[in-house]
Amino acid sequence: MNNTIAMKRFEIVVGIEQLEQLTEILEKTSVRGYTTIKNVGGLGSRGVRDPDDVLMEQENVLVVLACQEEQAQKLASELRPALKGLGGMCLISDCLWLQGPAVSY
Amino acid sequence: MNNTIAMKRFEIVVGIEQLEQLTEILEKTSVRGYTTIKNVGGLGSRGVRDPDDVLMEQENVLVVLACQEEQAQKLASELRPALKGLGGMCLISDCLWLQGPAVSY
Amino acid sequence: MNNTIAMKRFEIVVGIEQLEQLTEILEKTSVRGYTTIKNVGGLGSRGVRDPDDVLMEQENVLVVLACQEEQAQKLASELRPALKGLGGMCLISDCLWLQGPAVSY
Amino acid sequence: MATIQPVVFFFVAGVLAGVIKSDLKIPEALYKSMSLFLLIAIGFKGGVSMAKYEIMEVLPIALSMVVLSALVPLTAYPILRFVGKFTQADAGAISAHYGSVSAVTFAVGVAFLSSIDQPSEGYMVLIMALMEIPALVTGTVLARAGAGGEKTQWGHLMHEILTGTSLYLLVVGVLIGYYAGIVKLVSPLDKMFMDLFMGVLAFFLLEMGLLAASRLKAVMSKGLFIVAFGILFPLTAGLFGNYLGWIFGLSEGGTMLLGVLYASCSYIAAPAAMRIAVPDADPAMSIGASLGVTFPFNIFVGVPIYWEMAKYFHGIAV
Amino acid sequence: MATIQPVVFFFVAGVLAGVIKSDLKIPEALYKSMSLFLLIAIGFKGGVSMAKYEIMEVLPIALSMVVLSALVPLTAYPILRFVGKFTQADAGAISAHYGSVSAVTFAVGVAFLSSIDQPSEGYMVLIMALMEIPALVTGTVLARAGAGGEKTQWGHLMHEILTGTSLYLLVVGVLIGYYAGIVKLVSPLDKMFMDLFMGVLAFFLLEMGLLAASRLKAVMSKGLFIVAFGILFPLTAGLFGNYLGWIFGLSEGGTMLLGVLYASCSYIAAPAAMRIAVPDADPAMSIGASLGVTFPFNIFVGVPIYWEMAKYFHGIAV
Amino acid sequence: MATIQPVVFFFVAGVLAGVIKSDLKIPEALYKSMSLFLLIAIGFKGGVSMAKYEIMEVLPIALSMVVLSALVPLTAYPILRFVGKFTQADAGAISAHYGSVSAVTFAVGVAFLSSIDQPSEGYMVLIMALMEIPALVTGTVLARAGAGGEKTQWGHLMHEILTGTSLYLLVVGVLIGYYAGIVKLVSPLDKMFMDLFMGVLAFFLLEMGLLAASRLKAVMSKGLFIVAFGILFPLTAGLFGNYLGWIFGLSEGGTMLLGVLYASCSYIAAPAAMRIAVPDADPAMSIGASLGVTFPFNIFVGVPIYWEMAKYFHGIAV
Ligand SMILES: Nc1ncnc2c1ncn2[C@@H]1O[C@H](COP(=O)(O)O)[C@@H](O)[C@H]1O
Ligand SMILES: Nc1ncnc2c1ncn2[C@@H]1O[C@H](COP(=O)(O)O)[C@@H](O)[C@H]1O
Ligand SMILES: Nc1ncnc2c1ncn2[C@@H]1O[C@H](COP(=O)(O)O)[C@@H](O)[C@H]1O
Ligand code: NA
Ligand code: NA
Ligand code: NA
Repeated sequence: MNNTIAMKRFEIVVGIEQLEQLTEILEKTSVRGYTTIKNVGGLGSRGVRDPDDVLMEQENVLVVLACQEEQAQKLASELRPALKGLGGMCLISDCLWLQGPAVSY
Repeated sequence: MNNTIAMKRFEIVVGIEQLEQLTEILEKTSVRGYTTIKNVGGLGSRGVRDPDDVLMEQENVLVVLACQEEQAQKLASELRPALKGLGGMCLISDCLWLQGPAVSY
Repeated sequence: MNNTIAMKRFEIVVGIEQLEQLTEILEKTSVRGYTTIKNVGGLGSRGVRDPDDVLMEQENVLVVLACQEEQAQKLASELRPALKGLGGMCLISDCLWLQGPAVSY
Repeated sequence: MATIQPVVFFFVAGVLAGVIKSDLKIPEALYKSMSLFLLIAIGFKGGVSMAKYEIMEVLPIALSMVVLSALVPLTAYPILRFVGKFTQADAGAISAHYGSVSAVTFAVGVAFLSSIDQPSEGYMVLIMALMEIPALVTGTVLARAGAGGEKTQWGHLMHEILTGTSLYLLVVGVLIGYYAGIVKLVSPLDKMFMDLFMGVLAFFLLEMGLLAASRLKAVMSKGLFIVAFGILFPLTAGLFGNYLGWIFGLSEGGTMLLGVLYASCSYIAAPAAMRIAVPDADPAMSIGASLGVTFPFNIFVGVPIYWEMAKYFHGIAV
Repeated sequence: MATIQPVVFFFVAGVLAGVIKSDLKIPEALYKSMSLFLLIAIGFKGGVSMAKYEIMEVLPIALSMVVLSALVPLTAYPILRFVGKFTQADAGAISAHYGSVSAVTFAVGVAFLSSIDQPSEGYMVLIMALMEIPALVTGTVLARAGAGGEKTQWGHLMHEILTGTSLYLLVVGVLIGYYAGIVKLVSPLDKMFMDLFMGVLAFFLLEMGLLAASRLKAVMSKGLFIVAFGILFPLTAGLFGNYLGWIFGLSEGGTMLLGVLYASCSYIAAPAAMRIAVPDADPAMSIGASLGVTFPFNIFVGVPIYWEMAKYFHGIAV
Repeated sequence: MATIQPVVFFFVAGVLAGVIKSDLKIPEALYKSMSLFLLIAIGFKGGVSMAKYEIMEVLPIALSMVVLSALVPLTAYPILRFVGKFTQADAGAISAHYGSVSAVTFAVGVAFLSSIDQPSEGYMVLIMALMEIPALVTGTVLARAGAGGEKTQWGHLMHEILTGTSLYLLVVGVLIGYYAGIVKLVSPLDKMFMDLFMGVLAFFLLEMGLLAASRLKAVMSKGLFIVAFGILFPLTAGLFGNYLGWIFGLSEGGTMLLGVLYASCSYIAAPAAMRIAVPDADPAMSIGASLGVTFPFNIFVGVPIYWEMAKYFHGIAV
């Protein structure tokens, strides 16, 4: 497609209590843009996590992030060792970034 | 990329009233991980659905799920007939799972 | 995979104040389905946006949209010039639509 | 003539905020919390004053008035279907809304009576709670009789009606209020459920004004008929309710409240039930008529008129 | 015998709504707001009545009762571990829950006393606030002693306990209430924190009924033992609390409240703390026992029994 | 000397909770609901007491005080621009904040007066509602005059100011309170809007403390100047307000309240308006100064000082 840049898309799910740790890694890798969705639930190795349960606070957060190949490599190698403490999941896929005036990648 | 597994990514949107039915299908297919986002709105064949409308309760839920090829085939064939009752949409795409200690796929 | 249609997946993040402008563009392109997630935060060219900050209202919205190739071209060319006013990001990727009775694409 | 209650101007303020596109917004959690509060409080107040009656004595009268309320949707349906040219589904669903009741309209009626120091029967609130049942059942039958299509999910519908938040909380409020009245422990609970009633109602009406404003477009699209129906129908139903109340020997206040119940129109419980029972009806239309026309008409103009009707009937009796 | 408080029937209404699958839902924001309110209000009330004592005089007694409360988890642990066959982690975590306290149970006890016009010591609320510390620390030690695995995050745990919302707001309430009592400016604040207390408690109990109903399944899975433990253990702990209260020379009301504190069981602060301190314990089990068995037992049956116990001990004294 | 209101210690509790990193959190819906409540309640109270005046008599005085308040941002701007070395945009935006008002600071002032039994003019609240207009308009002009860049969206800005929640609800409260006062139906509404005022304020101050704590970092980054400005400027503005109040012949209470209005500083309406009018200004700076420095200074130290000023001026008059 015209006016697009090939990029990598990261989709990360961690517990809300790990979000700070995650954003520190993102900052360290000099990522320039990401999107966070809170109040997320799910099933994983730690069992069901339901953000609507008022007695047991278990909330996930989903982070979507697009960046260029080179930075993606860097990020993946930073994230992999950290996954032990973070839990959750990290998916990587290909995408195109539709070019506009803002450059936050 | 290193240390990644090729996987399929499902992205399913259904009405919140169909979530239970959907998670039953996921359980039946022995899926070991998924992520749910509630309070989602949208436009589809049933028209606009706005979770912020306090008088008409119409909330969607978005489910993201990563699994391996084989299970993806099984899941797709379970989901297809169920889509009639579920409505909504189901997208399938390729992705890489960044390997960590937890195996919830 | 069987019973699937090849499609394009758009993933757009804009400020909530731009949502109306965005849906107008979607309507103009006769899009028949999309999904919106509100209360989204993130980092971009305008800095950090945190929907939980009660004093500075800065909320993003994430829109996911699946459509066929032809419409995707149209949509991309409508969106590109609008990105200036919209800000945020727009990712495009390939996906498969699992066919069901509803046709909202 | 009685003065207009200050509280209803909060509704005007809400409508106006919507019209001038103010950024005023009531958090959803506050709206839902206030609904719960109002239902319990209305029930509680009714229950406390029911503690002064012999329940068994009033039950037959109360049930008769509930059953007879089925006449309201039965009258609305042919008008909507043949004069208004609505589809069978829409006509049935709107009938169900008008046969059902609005607890907030009822509350404005009660506030009106208390501002002019008129008593009323406590069990009116029980009638209100139960009136939903005949209305929603009748409306569903009208919407679906002979219509083919998917089978009506009667089990699901009856479960929705009987366990729905509004019927459930009203009954909980009545029972606990009744018990508190009997054991004479109304006191610390009344600080919340009675004293704050009007203040919460004020906030709630503000939000209802905002909601009504957001529905005006749907009403306009159907034009004059829906406006005329939304005003003339409750007037007729209110007259009928007043007539019945007088026949059954209610007090003047109770007579007027029965008028209010027959005239008022649901926009919370009925939409939820109709979505299940008559999924092919357009909810925008019934909510628009109910909240955009009939509700404001009733709280500003209707309530004082129903009071005049009650006085008129009781004048005859003398 | 004292009549049952109307307010506790809201708990029944909540449980019932859960059982019949009503669509009744309390918005999360309301639930959280009410927790904050109740904590501040309980503290404030205690603080205001503490303003009448010489603090320094009562402090040693109060602290003794706090420290002695560590005996509660120490007793619970062997029963859970060896009779109930729980894992070390689960037995320790459940012990921490039972050693800790429930502010709502305490509130029901206070409401009971005020309905029969019995005074009590204001500083009981300070004891309640502090009792969490020995319970959670002891429970954690029991759960982890010699267990290997990851190191206990003592720093993190102590921070969680000491800055946790419940302890913090109780203390804030006490301090501001105490100050307001001293400078004689209780007045406009009492309209909220005292007058509305029972009404908010009603709403809160409704939600707790819903929560309890949603936990019943977890309780059933463990069967008879957890039900028996959830009833017999608080009875024993309540007896011990009453005994201590009497020994320490508290009033009859205060004696009973100490019984309630020892008997009651946490389902808010303790789960949060145990998640950090004993992550391998199953929270469903401890919350199920606490909220599904002990809490309802205490507010319906326990509170009147603890009152009889208090009267019995004070009878001996005479 | 007057004692410190217990209610302001809730602010301290909030700041402290933030500093020690307690997990205390006020649900967003509660924060927003309380803002709505406080605005309506402040307006309502003012409206009720305005019902005792001839409106037309006081209107000219009130409007003069509103217009003269434009002097506040006009004084603040050069100090910020040339002493503080802020950019034109930031200096203009901060001026707008300091020219505008804080309803909560006003409320603390009112609470102070009522605790020492001092009356004040009801229409002060109307002045407060309207003072936003000159402040925000002047601030915007200062920020953008000759600055080039995108055109100022004056239409959008005026719509934001005039239909913004704070101005709108204050006016709604005044009008309904005025009406209720005239028709003598203040009664059931006052149970909510007057009796609960202080209790809601307590909760709100707790949240404001949390918010202020989260802003301290932004303030520190600008260092001493912003702290000095945040204390000295309101003192000067408060003196000027008191002087004007005395000139215009207000009561001692009213004089002090005008001082409070001139001295107080917005952190809700102004940030929203400045985001539209001066998008290149940094909101963290103005909110930090306003909420982190001036607000606490005003409620703890400023209010009693403005009261001394009022007494001083009225002493001269004698
Ligand atoms: N590279 C990126 N990856 C993911 N989300 C982004 C990216 N860049 C921008 N965003 C999102 O788009 C929003 C608006 O971006 P901006 O208009 O550049 O401030 C941000 O707050 C993020 O939520
Ligand atoms: N296969 C998966 N697909 C989608 N989401 C997953 C998957 N596995 C884990 N997650 C998400 O990651 C969260 C944390 O996972 P875990 O740390 O393994 O419990 C879960 O609650 C899910 O929301
Ligand atoms: N083409 C599409 N792209 C993205 N989301 C869709 C699409 N079609 C449907 N949806 C989502 O699925 C929900 C239910 O669709 P439906 O059952 O067709 O009304 C909609 O409200 C949307 O949130
Ligand atoms: Na009716
Ligand atoms: Na205990
Ligand atoms: Na000012």
